[in-house]
Amino acid sequence: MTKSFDKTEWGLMVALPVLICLIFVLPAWVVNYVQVSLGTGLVALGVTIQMRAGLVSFGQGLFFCVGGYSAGLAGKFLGISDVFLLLVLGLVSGILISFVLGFLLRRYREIFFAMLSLAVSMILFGLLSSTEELGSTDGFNLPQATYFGWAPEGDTGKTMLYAVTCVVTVIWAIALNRILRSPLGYINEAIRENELRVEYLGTSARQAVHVTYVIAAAVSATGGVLWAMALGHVDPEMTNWTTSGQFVFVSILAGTGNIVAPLIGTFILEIVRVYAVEVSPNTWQMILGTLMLLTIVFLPKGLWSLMNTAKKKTGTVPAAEAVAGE
Amino acid sequence: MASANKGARARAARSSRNILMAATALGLAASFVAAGSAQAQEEPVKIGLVTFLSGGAAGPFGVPARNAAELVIGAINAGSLPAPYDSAGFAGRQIETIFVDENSKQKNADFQKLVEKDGVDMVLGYISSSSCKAIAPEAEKAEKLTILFDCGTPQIFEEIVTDPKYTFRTGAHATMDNVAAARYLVDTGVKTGSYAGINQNYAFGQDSWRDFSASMAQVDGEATIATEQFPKIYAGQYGSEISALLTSKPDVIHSSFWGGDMEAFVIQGSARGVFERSKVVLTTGETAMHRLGAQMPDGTVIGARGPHGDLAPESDLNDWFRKAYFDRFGTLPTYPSYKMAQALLGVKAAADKAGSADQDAVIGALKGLEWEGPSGKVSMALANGHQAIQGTAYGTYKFDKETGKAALVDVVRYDAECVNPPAGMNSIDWIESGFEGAKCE
Amino acid sequence: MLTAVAIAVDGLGFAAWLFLSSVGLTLIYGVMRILNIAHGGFYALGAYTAAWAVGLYTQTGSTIALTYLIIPLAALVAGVVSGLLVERGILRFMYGRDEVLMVLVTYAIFLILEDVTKLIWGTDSYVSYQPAYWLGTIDVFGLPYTVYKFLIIAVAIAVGAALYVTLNHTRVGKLLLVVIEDREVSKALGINVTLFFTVTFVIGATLGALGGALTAPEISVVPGIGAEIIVMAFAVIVIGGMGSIGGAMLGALIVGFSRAAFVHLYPPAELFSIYLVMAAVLAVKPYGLFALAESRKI
Amino acid sequence: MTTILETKNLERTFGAVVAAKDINIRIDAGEVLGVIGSNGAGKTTFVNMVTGYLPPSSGEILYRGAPITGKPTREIMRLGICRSFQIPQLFPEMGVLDNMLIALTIAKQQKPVLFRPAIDRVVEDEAIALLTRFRIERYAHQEIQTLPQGVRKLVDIAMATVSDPALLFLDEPTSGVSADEKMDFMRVLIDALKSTDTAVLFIEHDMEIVEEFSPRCVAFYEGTILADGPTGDVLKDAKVREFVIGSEFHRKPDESVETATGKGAA
Repeated sequence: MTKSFDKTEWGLMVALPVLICLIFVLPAWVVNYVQVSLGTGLVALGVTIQMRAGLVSFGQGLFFCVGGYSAGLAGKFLGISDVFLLLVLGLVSGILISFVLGFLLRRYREIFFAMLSLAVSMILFGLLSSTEELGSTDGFNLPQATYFGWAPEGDTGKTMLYAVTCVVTVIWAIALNRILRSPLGYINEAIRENELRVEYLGTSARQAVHVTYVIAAAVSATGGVLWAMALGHVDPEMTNWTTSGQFVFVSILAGTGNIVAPLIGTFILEIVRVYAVEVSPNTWQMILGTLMLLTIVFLPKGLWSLMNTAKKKTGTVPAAEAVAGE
Repeated sequence: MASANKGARARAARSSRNILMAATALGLAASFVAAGSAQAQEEPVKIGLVTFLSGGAAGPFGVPARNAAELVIGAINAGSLPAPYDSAGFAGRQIETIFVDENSKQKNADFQKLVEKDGVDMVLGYISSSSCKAIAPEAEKAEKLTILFDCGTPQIFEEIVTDPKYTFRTGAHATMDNVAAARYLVDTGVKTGSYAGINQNYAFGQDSWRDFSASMAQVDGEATIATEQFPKIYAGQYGSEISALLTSKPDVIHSSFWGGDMEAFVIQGSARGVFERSKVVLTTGETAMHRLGAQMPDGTVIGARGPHGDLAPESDLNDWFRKAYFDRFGTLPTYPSYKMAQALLGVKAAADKAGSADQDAVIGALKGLEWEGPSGKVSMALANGHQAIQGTAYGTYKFDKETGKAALVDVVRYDAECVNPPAGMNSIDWIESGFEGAKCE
Repeated sequence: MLTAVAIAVDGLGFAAWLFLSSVGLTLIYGVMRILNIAHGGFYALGAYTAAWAVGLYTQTGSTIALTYLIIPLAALVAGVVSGLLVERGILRFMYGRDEVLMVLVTYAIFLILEDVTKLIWGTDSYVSYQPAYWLGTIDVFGLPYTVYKFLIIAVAIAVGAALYVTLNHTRVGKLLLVVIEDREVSKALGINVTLFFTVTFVIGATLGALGGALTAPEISVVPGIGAEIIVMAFAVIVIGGMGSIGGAMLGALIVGFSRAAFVHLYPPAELFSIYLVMAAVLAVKPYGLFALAESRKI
Repeated sequence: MTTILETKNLERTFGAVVAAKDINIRIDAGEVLGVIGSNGAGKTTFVNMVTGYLPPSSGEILYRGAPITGKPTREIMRLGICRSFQIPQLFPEMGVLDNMLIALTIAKQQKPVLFRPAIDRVVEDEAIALLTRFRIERYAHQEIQTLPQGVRKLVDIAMATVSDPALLFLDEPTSGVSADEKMDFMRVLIDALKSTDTAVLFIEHDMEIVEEFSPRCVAFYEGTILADGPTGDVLKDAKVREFVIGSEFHRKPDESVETATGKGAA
């Protein structure tokens, strides 16, 4: 079974070269938004997979920040600038911290999970904001990325980082898609729907939640590293609740139906914001809010449901509602 | 069972189609987005202006700065400024603006968008130091003239971009606000036996307190710290902090609060007699003095982060600026407005001097330039001609009950060399060295 | 000793403000199961309306005494108008949707309210300190406190008591408890659930506006004050137990006293004291202190 | 006959309320046992204690001779004790087949496994077979929410059997099933379970069903066991007639059981 890829995974693999080639086709500023959207999109992905288990993390910025700061600190104090090493570092820190925190958080559900995850992320925000050695709320800058000793400059450097971002994102998306189809994915679906029954089927819901929490942290930390490398700067705002809130909103807005949805949703929301600011720099929040409301009213299952609706209209057989693993 | 498999297959097929559709949609959206970018611009100089237009910093900083930009750019285009800025445009070219909200998570991408899609000739803006730290390297990479007009951290050219080519900062950095505050207390004979601080718990507040307390240690070695309060930014409620200040009975209280926080502190503190028991120094107090009027207690030491606002020296330009701003917006301009005007006039001076508004010409002329802003002389003396220095001033608040007008008395001006570290020296080291090489009158 | 007194009074004052700012949130959650982010918007609207009205009034030079009427009136107008518009205009079309989705809905409403506030009142700050000054100060062990602070404490107690009595000792309150317990059954019993929802939402919005309006004379009303209050209010009601009025009161007291203690004893930790407290309380009582009893259906 | 479950002096209190006291029951492998008693008599509390949902205040539970008192539900399930619920505990937003697939996946999975697809043809065959055994295969592609109550009960019970338990508790299997269908419903159920040699304890309010399907009967009253023995004897017992059967006529149709603080899994 492990050898077979499902259609989502094939789609992702086909999409990868297309995604990378965008850098040669699209204007650089759009590619820029694509790149940062992939970084933050990974965090939204982390939020999404927890949402499949019914858990809404209002503190996912914590791991976004852990990833970014791991890379930043390694760059600042250890002089490491190798992207792959920094990715591993970010990943490991995210996993370690989430593993420990998981023992506390796995006991919570619903709003209590949301608020406790928020509290933990805000404690980190407070700590970083009072650490003057790390630039406090101003944060600090990261070194230029290198690749196994190779340090490309200018456009080559940009292209390289973009390509790495795309590859890592697609690998994560495929891995997460796999996880959603795995027993863990099904257990999570079941936890969301009826945790009592999960226990009565002989499995520990808490353990599954813990594992999911760690996976979500790992993908978010990866996103943090990639985002920070693209930006060249980190600051505690990464773990502020407003940042975490945006990840949640992207996830809901995009829909949890497919692993690709949060990635695309992040980009769309970003572009909508850019144009809202351009059209009306003083009241862009109002435009954004109105668009959100309209989306919820007309697409309660998120933007992704637009895809399904389009399909249904063209006459494809509408199968049963989404199950895990799509 | 067969149907279950069929369902699964249908689902899978649908989802792969969905990905393709999504990719197509993404491509379409992106090319649609890109379509707008290829427009050529000929005549006007396009400036991307970035300030806070939403969030807590919009009211006190972002919007006054935006207002000043609209006012000054309008006047430059019309050629209606007093001499020497009475020619129209930047070296004859009209100015077009595009505003962007600094309150964004993707500041760098927003910057790139301004540069590439909107094709601006320069970017002018950035209030928060965090933005400046992120944008300065981006500007150098994009090779686009970028003028930071307000942010205060000394790190920009000391650590982040040590060899700037495209980045300029037309405002002095924040060290002088607090060095001058300490000097002012001593110069006006205030008792400084013990002092306390209440500053917002973020980089600017922490830096301000660090610089101020280090300076106090220099100007009055005997002075002791009574309490250090660091409430959260935008907290609004300072009951506990005020009690702590009252119980620790300091002679002097230092605060770099700004905007709504500062005004709330003045209201809550003055009601409970903090200002009577201690001498309070508000390094950004100028922005609130006209709004608070009688509510700001007499005797409060007021700064404006430079010789701006009520601390600006008299000149035709300043008179014009104050009158025109008041006529248009109904309030007097505060220091963010002054700093914005200063930046725009610096660029105009450079463009006029070079006789061209092209990027290279402006950069060449702006380097090391000296010009007169509404707050007096500014010179790009540091960081190889990319960082401005400017004197500063402090005054003591006095409210005239008869006329209902707020004013500053006992104004003391400090030369740039007196309150700023010399080129190449880190600000805190400089303070701790006893202001080595400072030239004060 | 002085510090202990200061912590007690400061904590109480802060708690009163927290309670007034969060009780509307817990009420709406308790009845409607909506975690209302737009609450911050109502708070800001109340503050702006009050500051603006008091400012206009004091310009006439009449006695300050009347401002104590203007403030609650301003809150009432702001709360009822905006609450009705939001509930009737938007929310009622969304009832029955997923709780998480409703958070997003109210977030969108909050974004809109923020800009509406900005469009009405601009970005300049509004100060209306007169009501806070007029009553003067009283010394508590040599520490001056404004009488207005004690007035706010009194109002907080009154609001808490009024809600408690209404919910537990009136017919309407008992019907409301039925609605909370089971929406379907209450419909079957002929209770007008829609009306209950509308009224609850408007009362919740008005309470939020009242929190803002009462605070307005102590602060400078600026854009963004609404965003600040949301997380604080969430923390308070989560600590106390979502949907519980008594819980909101207890949560406010805990947060208020601990914040005051941090400020007096260890100021640097003030920044995240509220989150420390929340994490600590939830670690011990996972569902908050006064979690509502819920019937187990096995 | 070997005893698979034995409880010794089980007791559970909620504050001052004694929900169950001195519960001593033995269940033999493969036997069918009916439990009667009015609401609040302690029947569900007993099941909750044995299945690890509620820890007993005191007393001991032995399964195949080994103590399982205080073990978490999931471990007890793994040992071979399962239950159904008075109110079916399903995954309401999914179809019937998906419910069974998930249940099978979880039951087979002791630890969360990543990266390996959970569902394949073998699991699907098994799921269909299970549904067929309970004669609900024709509902396989219906959403749970659209099912009649009786079918939901069957899905719930089918789910409880995915791990082939040795002992199965059925909490009021016929509640929500109309009176004239109850007999047929129980027959389907007992037939399906008999084929696996599972010991069954079912809680029931309808005495006819108890008489028909269980040779042995236990009567609960106010948290204690009033009578235990052959069904015929128990139903004739004077005290049972007075306190249990008599009160059945006043039973309310809709009942909820314990109320506990906080929100759990329900």
